[in-house]
Amino acid sequence: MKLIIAYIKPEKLNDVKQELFKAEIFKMSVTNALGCGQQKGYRESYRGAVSEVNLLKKVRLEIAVNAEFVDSTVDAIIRGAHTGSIGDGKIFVLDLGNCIRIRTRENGTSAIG
Amino acid sequence: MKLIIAYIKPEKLNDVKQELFKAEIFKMSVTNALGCGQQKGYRESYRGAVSEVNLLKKVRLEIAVNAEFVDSTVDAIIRGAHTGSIGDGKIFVLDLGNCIRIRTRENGTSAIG
Amino acid sequence: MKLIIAYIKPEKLNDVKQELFKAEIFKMSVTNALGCGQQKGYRESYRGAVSEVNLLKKVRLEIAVNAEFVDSTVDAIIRGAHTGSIGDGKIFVLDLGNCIRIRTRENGTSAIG
Amino acid sequence: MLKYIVISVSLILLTLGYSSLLLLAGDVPTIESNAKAIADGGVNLDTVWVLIAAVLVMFMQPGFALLEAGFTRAKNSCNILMKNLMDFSLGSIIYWIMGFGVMFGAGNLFFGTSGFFLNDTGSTFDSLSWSTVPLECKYLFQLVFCATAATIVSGAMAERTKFISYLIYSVIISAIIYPVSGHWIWGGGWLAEIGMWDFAGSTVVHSVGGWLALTGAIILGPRLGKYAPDGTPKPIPGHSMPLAALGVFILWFGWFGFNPGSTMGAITDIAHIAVTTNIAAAAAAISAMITAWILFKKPDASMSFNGVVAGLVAITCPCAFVSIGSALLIGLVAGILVVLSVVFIDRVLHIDDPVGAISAHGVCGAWGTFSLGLFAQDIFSPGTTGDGLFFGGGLKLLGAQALGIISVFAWCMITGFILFFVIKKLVGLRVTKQEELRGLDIDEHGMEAYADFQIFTTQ
Amino acid sequence: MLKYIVISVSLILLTLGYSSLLLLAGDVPTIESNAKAIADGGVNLDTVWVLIAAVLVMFMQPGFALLEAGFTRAKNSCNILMKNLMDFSLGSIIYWIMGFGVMFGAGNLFFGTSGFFLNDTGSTFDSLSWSTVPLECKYLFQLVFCATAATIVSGAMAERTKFISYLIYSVIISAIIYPVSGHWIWGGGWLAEIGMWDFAGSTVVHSVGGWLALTGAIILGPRLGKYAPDGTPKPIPGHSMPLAALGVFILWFGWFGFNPGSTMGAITDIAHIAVTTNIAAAAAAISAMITAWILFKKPDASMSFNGVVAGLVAITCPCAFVSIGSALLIGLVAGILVVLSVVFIDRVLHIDDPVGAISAHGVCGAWGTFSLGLFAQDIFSPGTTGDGLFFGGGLKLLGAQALGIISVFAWCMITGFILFFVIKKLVGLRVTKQEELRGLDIDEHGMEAYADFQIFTTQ
Amino acid sequence: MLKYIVISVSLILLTLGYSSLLLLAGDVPTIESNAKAIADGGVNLDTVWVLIAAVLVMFMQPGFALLEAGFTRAKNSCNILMKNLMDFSLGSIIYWIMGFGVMFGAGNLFFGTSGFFLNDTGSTFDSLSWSTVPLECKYLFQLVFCATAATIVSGAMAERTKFISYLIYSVIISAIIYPVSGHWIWGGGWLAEIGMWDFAGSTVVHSVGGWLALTGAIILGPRLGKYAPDGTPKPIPGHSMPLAALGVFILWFGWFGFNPGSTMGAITDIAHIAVTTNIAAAAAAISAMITAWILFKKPDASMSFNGVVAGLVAITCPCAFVSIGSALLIGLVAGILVVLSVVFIDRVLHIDDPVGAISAHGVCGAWGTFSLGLFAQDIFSPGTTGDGLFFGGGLKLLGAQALGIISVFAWCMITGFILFFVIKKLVGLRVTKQEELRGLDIDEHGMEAYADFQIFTTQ
Ligand SMILES: Nc1ncnc2c1ncn2[C@@H]1O[C@H](COP(=O)(O)OP(=O)(O)O)[C@@H](O)[C@H]1O
Ligand SMILES: Nc1ncnc2c1ncn2[C@@H]1O[C@H](COP(=O)(O)OP(=O)(O)O)[C@@H](O)[C@H]1O
Ligand SMILES: Nc1ncnc2c1ncn2[C@@H]1O[C@H](COP(=O)(O)OP(=O)(O)O)[C@@H](O)[C@H]1O
Repeated sequence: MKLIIAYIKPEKLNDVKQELFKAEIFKMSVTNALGCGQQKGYRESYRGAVSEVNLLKKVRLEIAVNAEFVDSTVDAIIRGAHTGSIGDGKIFVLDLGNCIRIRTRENGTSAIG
Repeated sequence: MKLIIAYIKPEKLNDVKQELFKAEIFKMSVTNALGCGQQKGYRESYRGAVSEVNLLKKVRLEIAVNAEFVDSTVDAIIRGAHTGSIGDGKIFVLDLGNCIRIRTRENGTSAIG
Repeated sequence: MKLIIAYIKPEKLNDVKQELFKAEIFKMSVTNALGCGQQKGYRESYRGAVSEVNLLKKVRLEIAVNAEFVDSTVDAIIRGAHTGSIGDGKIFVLDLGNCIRIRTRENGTSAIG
Repeated sequence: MLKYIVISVSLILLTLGYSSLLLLAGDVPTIESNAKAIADGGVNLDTVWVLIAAVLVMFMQPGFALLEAGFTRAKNSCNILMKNLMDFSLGSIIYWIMGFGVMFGAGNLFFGTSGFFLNDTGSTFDSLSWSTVPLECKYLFQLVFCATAATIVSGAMAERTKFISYLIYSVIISAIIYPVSGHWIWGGGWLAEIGMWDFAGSTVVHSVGGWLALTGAIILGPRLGKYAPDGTPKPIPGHSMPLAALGVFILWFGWFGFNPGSTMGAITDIAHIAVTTNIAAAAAAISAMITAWILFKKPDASMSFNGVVAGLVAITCPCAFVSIGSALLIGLVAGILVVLSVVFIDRVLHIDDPVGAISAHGVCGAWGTFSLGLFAQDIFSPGTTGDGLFFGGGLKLLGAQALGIISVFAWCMITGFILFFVIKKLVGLRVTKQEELRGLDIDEHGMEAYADFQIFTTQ
Repeated sequence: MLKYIVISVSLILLTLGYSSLLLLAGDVPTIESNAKAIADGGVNLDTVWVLIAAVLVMFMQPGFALLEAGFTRAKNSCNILMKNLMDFSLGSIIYWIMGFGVMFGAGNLFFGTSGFFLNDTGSTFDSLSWSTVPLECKYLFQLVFCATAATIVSGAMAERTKFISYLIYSVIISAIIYPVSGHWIWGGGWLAEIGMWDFAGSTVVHSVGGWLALTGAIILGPRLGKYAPDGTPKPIPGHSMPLAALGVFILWFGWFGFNPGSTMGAITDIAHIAVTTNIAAAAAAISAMITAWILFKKPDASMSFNGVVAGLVAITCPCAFVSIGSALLIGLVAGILVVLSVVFIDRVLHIDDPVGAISAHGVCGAWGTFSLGLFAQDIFSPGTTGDGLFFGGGLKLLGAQALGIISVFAWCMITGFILFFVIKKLVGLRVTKQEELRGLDIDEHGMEAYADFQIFTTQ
Repeated sequence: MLKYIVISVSLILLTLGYSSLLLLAGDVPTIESNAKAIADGGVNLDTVWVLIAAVLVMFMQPGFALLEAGFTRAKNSCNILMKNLMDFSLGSIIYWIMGFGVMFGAGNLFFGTSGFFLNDTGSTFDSLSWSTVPLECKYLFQLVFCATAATIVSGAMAERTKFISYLIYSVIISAIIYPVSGHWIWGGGWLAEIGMWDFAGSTVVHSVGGWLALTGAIILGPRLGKYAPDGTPKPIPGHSMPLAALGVFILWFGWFGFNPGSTMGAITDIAHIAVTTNIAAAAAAISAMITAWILFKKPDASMSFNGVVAGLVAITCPCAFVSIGSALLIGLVAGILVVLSVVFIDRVLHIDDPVGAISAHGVCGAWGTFSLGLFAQDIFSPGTTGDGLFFGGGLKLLGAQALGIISVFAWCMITGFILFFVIKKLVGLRVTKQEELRGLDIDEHGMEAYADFQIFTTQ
């Protein structure tokens, strides 16, 4: 089992969700995040005092999948989030030791889906 | 050391916290998340335009524990979060390579608690 | 590759960012979190009803780095976040299986930076 | 707009108060024409004043809406706003059709039986003939009072009441419950006969709202999670103190229409009334803050906001009949009372009133009405209330006031329980547990109040 | 402050209405001096009333600002607030320089050609001579009407219009577009000649704003993500229903200046006008809610808010000429109409109007103007409109109203398209895609509206 | 309510202005009775006007509260709201007990020594005898001015001042500091003697607030994180521009009571005053926006909001004495000045004023007072200020104005420093570092302003 973490542009969330659904990935968790990467930030000024904003709004996806789904999940995310411009985001893949469904106490690969 | 990630229903946060405290787990981190799973969403309409909301409000817990505490932690979460209905949530367990306490620079298993 | 997760005091975010920049770590992701640890919470009362608030505001950093950067990253975080008082926070280090840059589909160690 | 008046200007001038202008232009003024013009000018001025006062009171609607929205959770904001909007909208129509007639129309000592649809057959509205303003102006001014009473209830029943049930309640209070007890005191009914006084409606308006809120909150039961299994009250903090504060300031502002406007004429007394009103609110804000500070160790903002309302409610009855110093004392007591009452209702009675409506309007309305019996001084409005107990007037006035308080309390408790019980049986009063958890906005209105924000719903 | 009047008090008293006071003090009053004092007192009262009414209407500016801000996304809030602030600020100056002269100054049947900078050479402002108040009072009252028309457009063009382009638009509407059609109806122009009536501006003010909003929204195109590739409208929820609700209540409050104040004098008719205004708003709120309930299965709050505005807009033209019952009907229809119109414009025409301005102001303004031809009754303002179709007056009035509606529609569509087209060519009308995604606040103003909050920008 | 008047109606009518009504009903009117009735009607009208104006000014309290709350961080919102509520509440009582007497009571050239508790022994309030309204009306109108001065300070000292210390400050300013300098100019004191004019209080009210804010901000020191170690100012963005914008619009609205109401009588001059007030605000909003646009490359919303306030503050002194064109210029300058002043105070002086109170009220108050010496024209209020420098009146008026500005500045700086120094020594002025980081809401009031939202506290 793997845990996939992806940072994408907020406005791409819907597209990514569609692609994931098409790839039959229906489970995921989403949080808001601020990201710092190659993408340049912008200057904000308030009452004449200036600050460089380099933490840009991103959406963070967390998706636990069985190992055989990793590639299709990653592909789906890329299909949905890719624009080719800086700031498109990153995907991280981690090993997932166990997964437990609270409702049924099932665990392991059958609990993921 | 293990890192436990749990998604639960927001209104269960207090119960889960109580159960964790009873199980002598006092340290945790909480974030808001939106989750998509077996639980059906709902329809929202605004000025006549309809959307399916399938990202439901969830609370995400992150708890780092020494290996011997994993089971009791998982049990405590289940005790607090279980209602038996769809949407109760998931628990993920990952291997944790290291843990460092910023205040003292201690690391490893002694830094976790 | 490693995934570093750090919980720090919110007001220390800027200092930590500076230190990371100095250590030439330019990429990171930030989320808001609530944390429960050794730091004592406070009592809030609203219209006479009292509650103990023990979830305190924290900032969560997620930084993916190549293995050789782990130490310098951890050091930088500690330099920025350390005050010596309770509540300074924790750093967790996980193994990172893979990393993919959405824009270019590069993966592995070259995608991290 | 313009042409209308270009044509009709002479007509209007002739009939509505500027006869003098025309006269100057052509006819020769006489003593009689002058006297007529003066009287007409007086009516115009009265109309302007009462209309402006009515508009200020109307503006109390968003005051209540914001206060209630601010004191409740973000997930129920659309719902509470809609309730406040709809009780005023429904009330405007129902009170025109029926409520105004029941309250002020000729009838018996218990209710009016004529004057529906503002239909005036000459002596129908004798109970209001002391004011010179047009009937429609009287209706508007009284309507906004009715709407105030109606809207108070939504706060105490917030976060768990079904929307449709609230609409039904709203119609009944504007059509019957409020007008009937209003008739007793202001429409020439039996309490007026007995010598009870309520200048601008501590009892007529606020206690009625407060006591109905009490019955509603009792029948509904507390919000999920409000009381621990052992009965300890848990805080369910309101989601926006700035909105609540703005609501309170708007109420304070609107009350300068509520109390001084109740003269229903432009007389210089309005200055005294405005000053007593203001100082009572100020005093109550301070005393509520101090009481909260002593009880909870911190100056709770929400309690100070309630304090303002409590002071305003209390001074509403006596504002025209008491000195500035007395007003200050009445306010001070109201501020203490409202905090103690909120705590008592919450901790001892375990009745869940999210915004403190029962305490601020019910309890402090009663206190204000009672206080007149203590602090009234004949000099302020010679030949009306007479002196109160503290100024040598004995117990007569106090007795009448007490009787009024009790009768209205009984009327509201009985009709309130019947009303909410019937609604409960017919359509249900409370949303389901799932709806309450997710928030009424999504389930009752299909939308969210703060779509771009992340809202906590851990309680 | 004080000394000024200590010195000049007698002067003022002599010239401005308290001659009687002085007379009492020394001179012997005469019939003539009394008649003069009465007339002066009347002017003072008129001035007080019209000034207060103007101030209430001015307060509609934050009403619109909040409604529009609440109905749009948090990332564009500074921008919409600035647009609302600036159209009023620019309008105040431009309307003084030029707009007021074009609208009310002596000229021809199509526009005024004199009276710039309030320069009055005696008969310049004959079109407003029916009101006794000082010229500056007339200017202020008319200015706030102009600003209302101007500000309507910002809502329909929200979340994608360049700030600088909006400022240019703002100047042109206050200087030319609004004053010209206003002249036709209120400034002694050709529509007034023909017998069209618009008491407080359903057409003069609201339709003008609404139709310009229509042209703007068409030329701009919809917001990114508003329509799926197949044309299905997607919801883009507004970010704050409490702010929107407060905005609506403020508008309702301000409308008590808008309509009753359009008498431009303190006459008792203001009571009737206030009541018709209020009941139409109430009825429309209810009927909009019910219509939405039927169509979408839930009582959408935002539609009820639009309902209030729709009812107010509709009654603005006929408020002085129809009965309370007719006002209720006019409101009911407006509430239904606004919901249907919003849905039609969104689903069928695919024109993106984030706040419903076209429906509420354009469509319901037209309906209100038309309704006068149906519901007018001579008795309310004898010698003005005459009776409408439903009261036996035939089609004459209805025809004039229809002509007025169509002419103003045509005028606004033509000038609107030209104006926005020219702006588009000269400076561009729409922000870039990247700016729209990130929000206009950051890119146009360099700041955020809610710095301490986390805002979703997933759409 | 009703019965009171049913009984006393004839009494009231007789004494308060409708003698004519009674006369018509029975007695035969005479020239004298008419003259009396006219005078009484005039007093009634004056009372209505001044009361409404006072109520509008009272509503400026939430205007300031929202502006200050919006310009500061969410974690300190309860605190700033409570400060605004409490300074008005405490002020209402203290000004009744003492402040009004010190300011307007008979005394010497420096302060009043009588008239405490509104105790009037006949000639106590001769300094206000030029207005016909009842004493309580005068008190209320002056009270809301005092509260305005008091509340200005909370903004500049926001986010770091101890609550209890603020309450103490509040009492002292309402009891002594404001009334004393007020006495100099409005209470028959030495500056009035010298020929200084301040129609509605640019100096009396606003500069006093601004300069006290200056002393407070200096003694307190900047907020944590406001200045980098090298002195570079860092932005600490306000948490809600919509609340701030609403606050500004409310202030603009309320200012129509502030300036026109300062006639303290219903005269037609109020129209001119309202127009100069409005155009100055509009011009300043625009010039502040442009100045910010040039300096920061973007039209900063918060600066435009400050611009409105700056324009209003500046025109407050000269509003009755200058032409519309002059008012526009005065506003234009104020808008530029406020932006430059904010930047100067922040970047050069390193004084941390979160809301720009020192610049908007102190600096622009001084500018407005000074501008009268330049732009005054005798024709607007014959026999008062005379002509200013630009209209051939020479330096006399300008000199008096300058002296007034400087004296009041000195008075406020001295008393302000003493006051805040004493408070600092006695109870402390500033919260601890930990409290400041966590927010004053939690530590001072034990609650949060936005319980359902996630608030950033990274600065
Ligand atoms: N090494 C990293 N650790 C944590 N988050 C990262 C890392 N690299 C990128 N991110 C996240 O991904 C987002 C996009 O990164 P960026 O470098 O701008 O994308 P791209 O590589 O497509 O140009 C960042 O804003 C950040 O949230
Ligand atoms: N595979 C997964 N990856 C990431 N998050 C998941 C996954 N499965 C479930 N979740 C999270 O857990 C929540 C509950 O899942 P759900 O399937 O509704 O629960 P249950 O299994 O109890 O019916 C989801 O809303 C989502 O946030
Ligand atoms: N075992 C853990 N699991 C998850 N989060 C933790 C754990 N321990 C600490 N944290 C996070 O780190 C924060 C700081 O912890 P705390 O014990 O107060 O710090 P310190 O060790 O410096 O006193 C907590 O608020 C929490 O968010």
